[in-house]
Amino acid sequence: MITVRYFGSLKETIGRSNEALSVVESLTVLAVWHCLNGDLPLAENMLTAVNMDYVARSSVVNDGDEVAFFPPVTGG
Amino acid sequence: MITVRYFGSLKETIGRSNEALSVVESLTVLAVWHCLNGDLPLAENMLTAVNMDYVARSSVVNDGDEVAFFPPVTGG
Amino acid sequence: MTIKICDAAFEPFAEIQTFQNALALNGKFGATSIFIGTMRDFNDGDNVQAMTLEHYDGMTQKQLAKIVAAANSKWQILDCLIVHRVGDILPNEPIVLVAVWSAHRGEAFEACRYLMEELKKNAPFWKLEKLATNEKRWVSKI
Amino acid sequence: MTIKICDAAFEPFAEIQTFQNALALNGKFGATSIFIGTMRDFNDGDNVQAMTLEHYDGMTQKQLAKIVAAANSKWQILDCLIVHRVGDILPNEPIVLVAVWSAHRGEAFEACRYLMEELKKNAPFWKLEKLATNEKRWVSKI
Repeated sequence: MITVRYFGSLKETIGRSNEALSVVESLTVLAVWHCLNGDLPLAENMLTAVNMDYVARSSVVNDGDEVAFFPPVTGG
Repeated sequence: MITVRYFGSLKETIGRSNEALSVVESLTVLAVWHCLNGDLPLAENMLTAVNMDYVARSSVVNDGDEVAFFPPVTGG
Repeated sequence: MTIKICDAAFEPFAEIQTFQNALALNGKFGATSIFIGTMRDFNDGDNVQAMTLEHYDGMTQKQLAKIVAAANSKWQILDCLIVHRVGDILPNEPIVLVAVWSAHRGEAFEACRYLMEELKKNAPFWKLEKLATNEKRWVSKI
Repeated sequence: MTIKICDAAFEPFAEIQTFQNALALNGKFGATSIFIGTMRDFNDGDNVQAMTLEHYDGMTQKQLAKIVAAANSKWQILDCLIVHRVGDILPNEPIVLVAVWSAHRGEAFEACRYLMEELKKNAPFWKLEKLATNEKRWVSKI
Protein backbone atom coordinates (compact mmCIF):
# COMPACT_ATOMS: atom_id res chain seq x y z
CA MET A 1 0.00 0.00 0.00
CA ILE A 2 1.28 3.46 -0.93
CA THR A 3 -0.10 6.52 0.80
CA VAL A 4 -0.51 9.53 -1.46
CA ARG A 5 -0.96 13.11 -0.24
CA TYR A 6 -1.70 16.42 -1.91
CA PHE A 7 -1.21 19.90 -0.45
CA GLY A 8 -1.90 23.56 -1.06
CA SER A 9 -3.56 24.69 -4.28
CA LEU A 10 -2.96 21.27 -5.84
CA LYS A 11 -5.16 19.66 -3.20
CA GLU A 12 -7.95 22.07 -4.18
CA THR A 13 -7.41 21.58 -7.89
CA ILE A 14 -7.77 17.81 -7.75
CA GLY A 15 -10.28 17.85 -4.89
CA ARG A 16 -8.56 15.25 -2.70
CA SER A 17 -5.93 15.42 0.04
CA ASN A 18 -5.20 11.74 0.81
CA GLU A 19 -5.54 8.45 -0.90
CA ALA A 20 -4.05 4.97 -0.98
CA LEU A 21 -2.76 2.94 -3.87
CA SER A 22 -2.24 -0.82 -3.88
CA VAL A 23 0.51 -1.85 -6.22
CA VAL A 24 2.08 -5.14 -7.14
CA GLU A 25 5.28 -3.74 -8.62
CA SER A 26 7.49 -0.68 -8.07
CA LEU A 27 6.38 2.50 -9.79
CA THR A 28 8.02 5.87 -10.31
CA VAL A 29 6.60 8.94 -8.54
CA LEU A 30 5.22 10.17 -11.85
CA ALA A 31 3.59 6.77 -12.50
CA VAL A 32 1.89 7.00 -9.10
CA TRP A 33 0.49 10.38 -10.15
CA HIS A 34 -0.89 9.03 -13.41
CA CYS A 35 -2.31 5.90 -11.77
CA LEU A 36 -4.44 8.15 -9.60
CA ASN A 37 -5.00 11.16 -11.87
CA GLY A 38 -5.17 9.61 -15.33
CA ASP A 39 -4.01 11.92 -18.11
CA LEU A 40 -4.05 15.06 -15.97
CA PRO A 41 -0.56 16.48 -16.38
CA LEU A 42 1.51 17.12 -13.25
CA ALA A 43 2.47 20.78 -13.81
CA GLU A 44 6.19 21.32 -14.22
CA ASN A 45 6.57 23.45 -11.11
CA MET A 46 4.91 20.88 -8.80
CA LEU A 47 7.19 19.31 -6.20
CA THR A 48 7.36 15.65 -5.22
CA ALA A 49 8.41 13.96 -2.00
CA VAL A 50 8.74 10.35 -0.84
CA ASN A 51 8.77 9.68 2.89
CA MET A 52 9.04 13.44 3.53
CA ASP A 53 12.17 14.00 1.44
CA TYR A 54 12.21 15.80 -1.88
CA VAL A 55 12.77 13.40 -4.77
CA ALA A 56 12.76 13.50 -8.57
CA ARG A 57 9.66 12.32 -10.42
CA SER A 58 11.66 9.43 -11.81
CA SER A 59 12.37 8.18 -8.30
CA VAL A 60 11.05 4.70 -7.51
CA VAL A 61 8.30 4.26 -4.94
CA ASN A 62 8.09 1.10 -2.83
CA ASP A 63 5.28 -0.53 -0.96
CA GLY A 64 4.71 1.29 2.35
CA ASP A 65 6.05 4.61 1.10
CA GLU A 66 4.28 7.94 1.51
CA VAL A 67 4.27 9.98 -1.70
CA ALA A 68 3.36 13.68 -1.74
CA PHE A 69 2.59 16.15 -4.51
CA PHE A 70 2.48 19.89 -3.87
CA PRO A 71 3.08 23.35 -5.33
CA PRO A 72 6.17 25.49 -4.57
CA VAL A 73 6.32 26.21 -0.85
CA THR A 74 5.53 29.69 0.49
CA GLY A 75 6.33 29.65 4.21
CA GLY A 76 8.38 32.03 6.30
CA MET B 1 40.82 78.43 21.52
CA ILE B 2 40.91 74.85 20.30
CA THR B 3 39.70 72.01 22.52
CA VAL B 4 41.76 68.84 22.26
CA ARG B 5 40.61 65.43 23.47
CA TYR B 6 42.24 62.01 23.79
CA PHE B 7 40.49 58.67 24.22
CA GLY B 8 41.11 55.02 24.96
CA SER B 9 44.65 53.69 25.28
CA LEU B 10 46.05 56.92 23.81
CA LYS B 11 44.63 58.89 26.73
CA GLU B 12 46.49 56.56 29.09
CA THR B 13 49.69 56.67 27.06
CA ILE B 14 49.93 60.45 27.12
CA GLY B 15 48.32 60.82 30.55
CA ARG B 16 45.81 63.51 29.62
CA SER B 17 42.23 63.45 28.34
CA ASN B 18 41.44 67.11 27.66
CA GLU B 19 43.35 70.26 26.99
CA ALA B 20 43.01 73.62 25.28
CA LEU B 21 45.25 75.32 22.77
CA SER B 22 45.26 79.01 21.94
CA VAL B 23 46.33 79.66 18.40
CA VAL B 24 46.75 82.76 16.31
CA GLU B 25 46.75 81.04 12.93
CA SER B 26 45.15 77.95 11.39
CA LEU B 27 46.97 74.68 12.00
CA THR B 28 46.58 71.20 10.62
CA VAL B 29 45.38 68.40 12.89
CA LEU B 30 48.90 66.96 12.93
CA ALA B 31 50.34 70.37 13.87
CA VAL B 32 47.92 70.54 16.79
CA TRP B 33 49.22 67.16 17.96
CA HIS B 34 52.85 68.30 17.80
CA CYS B 35 52.11 71.65 19.47
CA LEU B 36 50.87 69.71 22.50
CA ASN B 37 52.98 66.55 22.35
CA GLY B 38 56.30 67.77 21.01
CA ASP B 39 58.21 65.19 19.01
CA LEU B 40 56.09 62.26 20.19
CA PRO B 41 54.97 60.62 16.96
CA LEU B 42 51.24 60.13 16.39
CA ALA B 43 51.12 56.39 15.62
CA GLU B 44 49.97 55.60 12.11
CA ASN B 45 46.84 53.75 13.19
CA MET B 46 45.57 56.59 15.42
CA LEU B 47 42.37 58.25 14.21
CA THR B 48 41.63 61.97 14.11
CA ALA B 49 38.37 63.89 14.29
CA VAL B 50 37.40 67.56 14.12
CA ASN B 51 34.04 68.54 15.53
CA MET B 52 33.11 64.87 15.88
CA ASP B 53 33.71 63.96 12.23
CA TYR B 54 36.61 61.85 11.03
CA VAL B 55 39.17 63.96 9.15
CA ALA B 56 42.63 63.49 7.66
CA ARG B 57 45.64 64.68 9.64
CA SER B 58 46.29 67.31 7.01
CA SER B 59 42.87 68.84 7.64
CA VAL B 60 42.90 72.45 8.85
CA VAL B 61 41.66 73.28 12.35
CA ASN B 62 40.03 76.61 13.09
CA ASP B 63 39.55 78.58 16.26
CA GLY B 64 36.67 77.13 18.28
CA ASP B 65 37.07 73.60 16.85
CA GLU B 66 37.21 70.43 18.92
CA VAL B 67 40.00 68.10 17.84
CA ALA B 68 40.19 64.48 18.98
CA PHE B 69 42.90 61.81 18.80
CA PHE B 70 42.11 58.17 19.50
CA PRO B 71 43.00 54.55 18.67
CA PRO B 72 40.92 52.32 16.37
CA VAL B 73 37.44 51.93 17.78
CA THR B 74 36.31 48.65 19.34
CA GLY B 75 32.60 49.01 20.08
CA GLY B 76 29.70 46.73 19.26
CA MET C 1 18.57 23.30 18.69
CA THR C 2 14.80 23.60 18.93
CA ILE C 3 12.16 23.57 16.20
CA LYS C 4 8.58 24.43 17.14
CA ILE C 5 5.47 24.41 14.98
CA CYS C 6 2.65 26.23 16.71
CA ASP C 7 -0.99 26.66 15.81
CA ALA C 8 -1.73 29.66 18.03
CA ALA C 9 -0.26 33.17 18.14
CA PHE C 10 3.19 33.34 19.78
CA GLU C 11 5.18 36.17 21.35
CA PRO C 12 8.57 36.13 19.64
CA PHE C 13 10.47 38.14 22.26
CA ALA C 14 9.09 36.09 25.13
CA GLU C 15 9.98 32.89 23.23
CA ILE C 16 13.57 34.04 22.69
CA GLN C 17 13.97 35.25 26.27
CA THR C 18 12.67 31.99 27.74
CA PHE C 19 14.82 29.91 25.41
CA GLN C 20 17.93 31.98 26.12
CA ASN C 21 17.38 31.83 29.89
CA ALA C 22 17.33 28.04 29.66
CA LEU C 23 20.62 27.86 27.73
CA ALA C 24 23.64 26.98 29.84
CA LEU C 25 25.64 29.50 27.86
CA ASN C 26 26.09 32.49 30.17
CA GLY C 27 29.20 34.40 29.11
CA LYS C 28 29.77 32.03 26.16
CA PHE C 29 27.78 33.71 23.39
CA GLY C 30 28.82 37.08 22.01
CA ALA C 31 26.33 37.28 19.17
CA THR C 32 22.62 36.66 18.68
CA SER C 33 21.05 37.15 15.27
CA ILE C 34 17.28 37.06 15.04
CA PHE C 35 14.76 37.24 12.24
CA ILE C 36 11.02 37.61 12.70
CA GLY C 37 8.56 37.39 9.82
CA THR C 38 5.23 39.08 10.52
CA MET C 39 1.97 39.01 8.58
CA ARG C 40 1.31 42.19 6.63
CA ASP C 41 -2.15 43.52 5.77
CA PHE C 42 -1.09 44.15 2.17
CA ASN C 43 0.39 41.81 -0.43
CA ASP C 44 0.85 41.89 -4.20
CA GLY C 45 -1.17 45.09 -4.49
CA ASP C 46 -4.14 43.90 -2.41
CA ASN C 47 -5.39 44.37 1.13
CA VAL C 48 -5.35 41.13 3.07
CA GLN C 49 -7.61 40.49 6.07
CA ALA C 50 -6.41 37.02 7.13
CA MET C 51 -4.28 34.07 6.12
CA THR C 52 -4.29 30.30 6.60
CA LEU C 53 -0.93 28.58 6.79
CA GLU C 54 -1.13 24.96 5.70
CA HIS C 55 1.82 22.63 6.19
CA TYR C 56 2.86 19.02 5.69
CA ASP C 57 3.13 17.91 9.29
CA GLY C 58 6.15 15.68 9.75
CA MET C 59 7.89 16.75 6.56
CA THR C 60 8.09 20.28 7.93
CA GLN C 61 9.97 19.09 11.02
CA LYS C 62 12.14 16.74 8.97
CA GLN C 63 13.15 19.44 6.49
CA LEU C 64 13.79 22.03 9.20
CA ALA C 65 15.98 19.55 11.08
CA LYS C 66 18.01 18.99 7.90
CA ILE C 67 18.41 22.75 7.42
CA VAL C 68 19.58 23.17 11.01
CA ALA C 69 22.05 20.29 10.61
CA ALA C 70 23.41 21.89 7.43
CA ALA C 71 23.83 25.26 9.20
CA ASN C 72 25.64 23.49 12.04
CA SER C 73 28.10 21.97 9.63
CA LYS C 74 28.77 25.34 8.00
CA TRP C 75 29.09 27.58 11.06
CA GLN C 76 30.06 27.33 14.72
CA ILE C 77 26.61 27.74 16.21
CA LEU C 78 26.08 27.47 19.96
CA ASP C 79 22.31 27.10 19.69
CA CYS C 80 19.34 28.02 17.56
CA LEU C 81 15.59 28.31 17.81
CA ILE C 82 13.05 28.14 15.00
CA VAL C 83 9.35 28.77 15.61
CA HIS C 84 6.83 28.67 12.76
CA ARG C 85 3.14 29.39 12.97
CA VAL C 86 0.49 27.33 11.19
CA GLY C 87 -3.29 27.66 10.94
CA ASP C 88 -5.29 30.88 10.86
CA ILE C 89 -3.30 34.10 11.17
CA LEU C 90 -4.21 37.76 11.35
CA PRO C 91 -2.20 40.78 10.18
CA ASN C 92 0.53 41.88 12.59
CA GLU C 93 0.88 38.37 14.02
CA PRO C 94 4.31 36.72 13.81
CA ILE C 95 4.67 33.92 11.27
CA VAL C 96 8.24 32.79 11.78
CA LEU C 97 11.10 33.31 14.21
CA VAL C 98 14.70 32.25 13.66
CA ALA C 99 17.32 32.97 16.33
CA VAL C 100 20.97 31.93 16.35
CA TRP C 101 23.50 32.17 19.20
CA SER C 102 27.23 32.06 18.49
CA ALA C 103 30.55 33.39 19.76
CA HIS C 104 31.06 35.91 16.96
CA ARG C 105 28.77 38.03 14.85
CA GLY C 106 29.69 36.76 11.38
CA GLU C 107 28.53 33.24 12.21
CA ALA C 108 25.29 34.41 13.81
CA PHE C 109 24.34 36.74 10.94
CA GLU C 110 25.19 34.25 8.22
CA ALA C 111 23.58 31.23 9.86
CA CYS C 112 20.38 33.17 10.62
CA ARG C 113 20.09 34.36 7.03
CA TYR C 114 20.86 30.88 5.73
CA LEU C 115 18.21 29.27 7.94
CA MET C 116 15.56 31.74 6.75
CA GLU C 117 16.43 31.37 3.06
CA GLU C 118 16.49 27.57 3.26
CA LEU C 119 13.25 27.52 5.26
CA LYS C 120 11.58 29.60 2.54
CA LYS C 121 12.95 27.29 -0.15
CA ASN C 122 12.36 23.88 1.42
CA ALA C 123 9.96 23.84 4.35
CA PRO C 124 6.51 22.64 3.16
CA PHE C 125 4.23 25.55 4.11
CA TRP C 126 1.59 27.14 1.89
CA LYS C 127 -0.13 30.46 2.46
CA LEU C 128 -3.78 30.94 1.58
CA GLU C 129 -4.70 34.63 1.80
CA LYS C 130 -8.16 35.99 2.44
CA LEU C 131 -8.32 39.37 0.73
CA ALA C 132 -10.31 42.36 1.96
CA THR C 133 -12.78 41.51 -0.83
CA ASN C 134 -13.27 38.05 0.84
CA GLU C 135 -11.66 36.40 -2.19
CA LYS C 136 -9.25 33.59 -1.25
CA ARG C 137 -5.90 33.35 -3.02
CA TRP C 138 -2.96 30.98 -2.69
CA VAL C 139 0.27 32.90 -2.40
CA SER C 140 2.57 31.92 -5.22
CA LYS C 141 6.33 31.82 -5.17
CA ILE C 142 7.90 35.13 -6.12
CA MET D 1 14.81 55.88 14.11
CA THR D 2 16.10 55.85 17.67
CA ILE D 3 19.66 55.78 19.00
CA LYS D 4 20.19 55.23 22.72
CA ILE D 5 23.43 55.23 24.69
CA CYS D 6 22.89 53.75 28.12
CA ASP D 7 25.15 53.46 31.13
CA ALA D 8 23.24 50.71 32.94
CA ALA D 9 22.33 47.16 31.97
CA PHE D 10 19.43 46.92 29.50
CA GLU D 11 17.03 44.15 28.57
CA PRO D 12 17.21 43.82 24.78
CA PHE D 13 13.93 41.95 24.27
CA ALA D 14 12.00 44.34 26.49
CA GLU D 15 13.58 47.29 24.62
CA ILE D 16 12.55 45.88 21.25
CA GLN D 17 9.05 44.98 22.40
CA THR D 18 8.42 48.43 23.90
CA PHE D 19 9.81 50.15 20.81
CA GLN D 20 7.76 47.98 18.45
CA ASN D 21 4.56 48.50 20.43
CA ALA D 22 5.00 52.26 20.03
CA LEU D 23 5.45 52.07 16.25
CA ALA D 24 2.34 52.96 14.27
CA LEU D 25 3.20 50.15 11.86
CA ASN D 26 0.72 47.36 12.65
CA GLY D 27 0.34 45.18 9.58
CA LYS D 28 2.93 47.22 7.67
CA PHE D 29 6.16 45.44 8.53
CA GLY D 30 6.78 41.90 7.33
CA ALA D 31 10.38 41.59 8.49
CA THR D 32 12.37 42.37 11.61
CA SER D 33 16.08 41.67 11.74
CA ILE D 34 17.84 41.96 15.08
CA PHE D 35 21.40 41.67 16.27
CA ILE D 36 22.47 41.58 19.91
CA GLY D 37 26.10 41.67 20.98
CA THR D 38 26.71 40.24 24.45
CA MET D 39 29.80 40.33 26.65
CA ARG D 40 31.66 37.03 26.78
CA ASP D 41 33.77 35.83 29.70
CA PHE D 42 36.59 34.82 27.36
CA ASN D 43 38.49 36.83 24.75
CA ASP D 44 41.73 36.39 22.83
CA GLY D 45 42.64 33.29 24.85
CA ASP D 46 42.01 34.83 28.29
CA ASN D 47 39.27 34.75 30.87
CA VAL D 48 37.66 38.14 31.32
CA GLN D 49 35.88 39.19 34.52
CA ALA D 50 34.63 42.67 33.55
CA MET D 51 34.86 45.38 30.94
CA THR D 52 34.65 49.16 30.80
CA LEU D 53 33.24 50.69 27.65
CA GLU D 54 34.51 54.22 27.07
CA HIS D 55 33.04 56.39 24.35
CA TYR D 56 33.27 59.86 22.87
CA ASP D 57 29.96 61.30 23.98
CA GLY D 58 28.48 63.40 21.21
CA MET D 59 30.60 61.93 18.44
CA THR D 60 29.05 58.53 19.12
CA GLN D 61 25.55 59.88 18.54
CA LYS D 62 26.68 61.91 15.50
CA GLN D 63 28.38 58.93 13.84
CA LEU D 64 25.49 56.58 14.58
CA ALA D 65 23.03 59.09 13.11
CA LYS D 66 25.16 59.23 9.92
CA ILE D 67 25.20 55.43 9.71
CA VAL D 68 21.42 55.26 10.13
CA ALA D 69 20.95 57.95 7.44
CA ALA D 70 23.21 55.98 5.08
CA ALA D 71 21.23 52.77 5.71
CA ASN D 72 18.01 54.68 5.03
CA SER D 73 19.31 55.84 1.70
CA LYS D 74 20.31 52.29 0.71
CA TRP D 75 17.24 50.33 1.85
CA GLN D 76 13.52 50.87 2.41
CA ILE D 77 13.55 50.78 6.19
CA LEU D 78 10.36 51.41 8.14
CA ASP D 79 12.15 52.01 11.44
CA CYS D 80 15.24 51.06 13.38
CA LEU D 81 16.51 51.01 16.94
CA ILE D 82 20.12 51.08 18.12
CA VAL D 83 21.01 50.72 21.80
CA HIS D 84 24.64 50.71 22.95
CA ARG D 85 25.89 50.22 26.47
CA VAL D 86 28.72 52.27 27.99
CA GLY D 87 30.48 52.14 31.38
CA ASP D 88 31.15 49.04 33.47
CA ILE D 89 29.86 45.77 32.06
CA LEU D 90 29.85 42.18 33.29
CA PRO D 91 29.92 38.96 31.25
CA ASN D 92 26.56 37.93 29.83
CA GLU D 93 25.31 41.53 29.76
CA PRO D 94 24.22 42.94 26.38
CA ILE D 95 26.56 45.48 24.79
CA VAL D 96 24.72 46.43 21.64
CA LEU D 97 21.31 45.98 20.05
CA VAL D 98 20.42 46.78 16.44
CA ALA D 99 16.88 46.15 15.19
CA VAL D 100 15.44 46.97 11.77
CA TRP D 101 11.80 46.82 10.63
CA SER D 102 10.95 46.66 6.92
CA ALA D 103 8.36 45.26 4.52
CA HIS D 104 10.57 42.47 3.16
CA ARG D 105 13.31 40.29 4.61
CA GLY D 106 16.16 41.21 2.27
CA GLU D 107 16.10 44.83 3.35
CA ALA D 108 15.86 44.01 7.04
CA PHE D 109 18.74 41.49 6.97
CA GLU D 110 21.02 43.67 4.90
CA ALA D 111 20.36 46.92 6.74
CA CYS D 112 20.84 45.25 10.15
CA ARG D 113 24.16 43.75 9.08
CA TYR D 114 25.27 47.05 7.55
CA LEU D 115 24.40 49.02 10.70
CA MET D 116 26.41 46.61 12.87
CA GLU D 117 29.45 46.58 10.58
CA GLU D 118 29.47 50.38 10.26
CA LEU D 119 28.97 50.79 14.00
CA LYS D 120 32.00 48.58 14.63
CA LYS D 121 34.02 50.54 12.09
CA ASN D 122 33.04 54.11 12.96
CA ALA D 123 31.34 54.56 16.31
CA PRO D 124 33.90 55.84 18.86
CA PHE D 125 33.77 53.18 21.58
CA TRP D 126 36.78 51.55 23.25
CA LYS D 127 36.75 48.40 25.36
CA LEU D 128 38.99 48.03 28.39
CA GLU D 129 38.95 44.45 29.65
CA LYS D 130 39.69 43.35 33.18
CA LEU D 131 41.10 39.84 32.96
CA ALA D 132 40.61 37.10 35.52
CA THR D 133 44.20 37.86 36.59
CA ASN D 134 43.09 41.45 37.38
CA GLU D 135 45.29 42.74 34.56
CA LYS D 136 43.64 45.47 32.48
CA ARG D 137 43.92 45.36 28.70
CA TRP D 138 42.55 47.56 25.94
CA VAL D 139 40.87 45.50 23.27
CA SER D 140 42.58 46.10 19.97
CA LYS D 141 41.02 45.97 16.56
CA ILE D 142 41.08 42.52 15.02
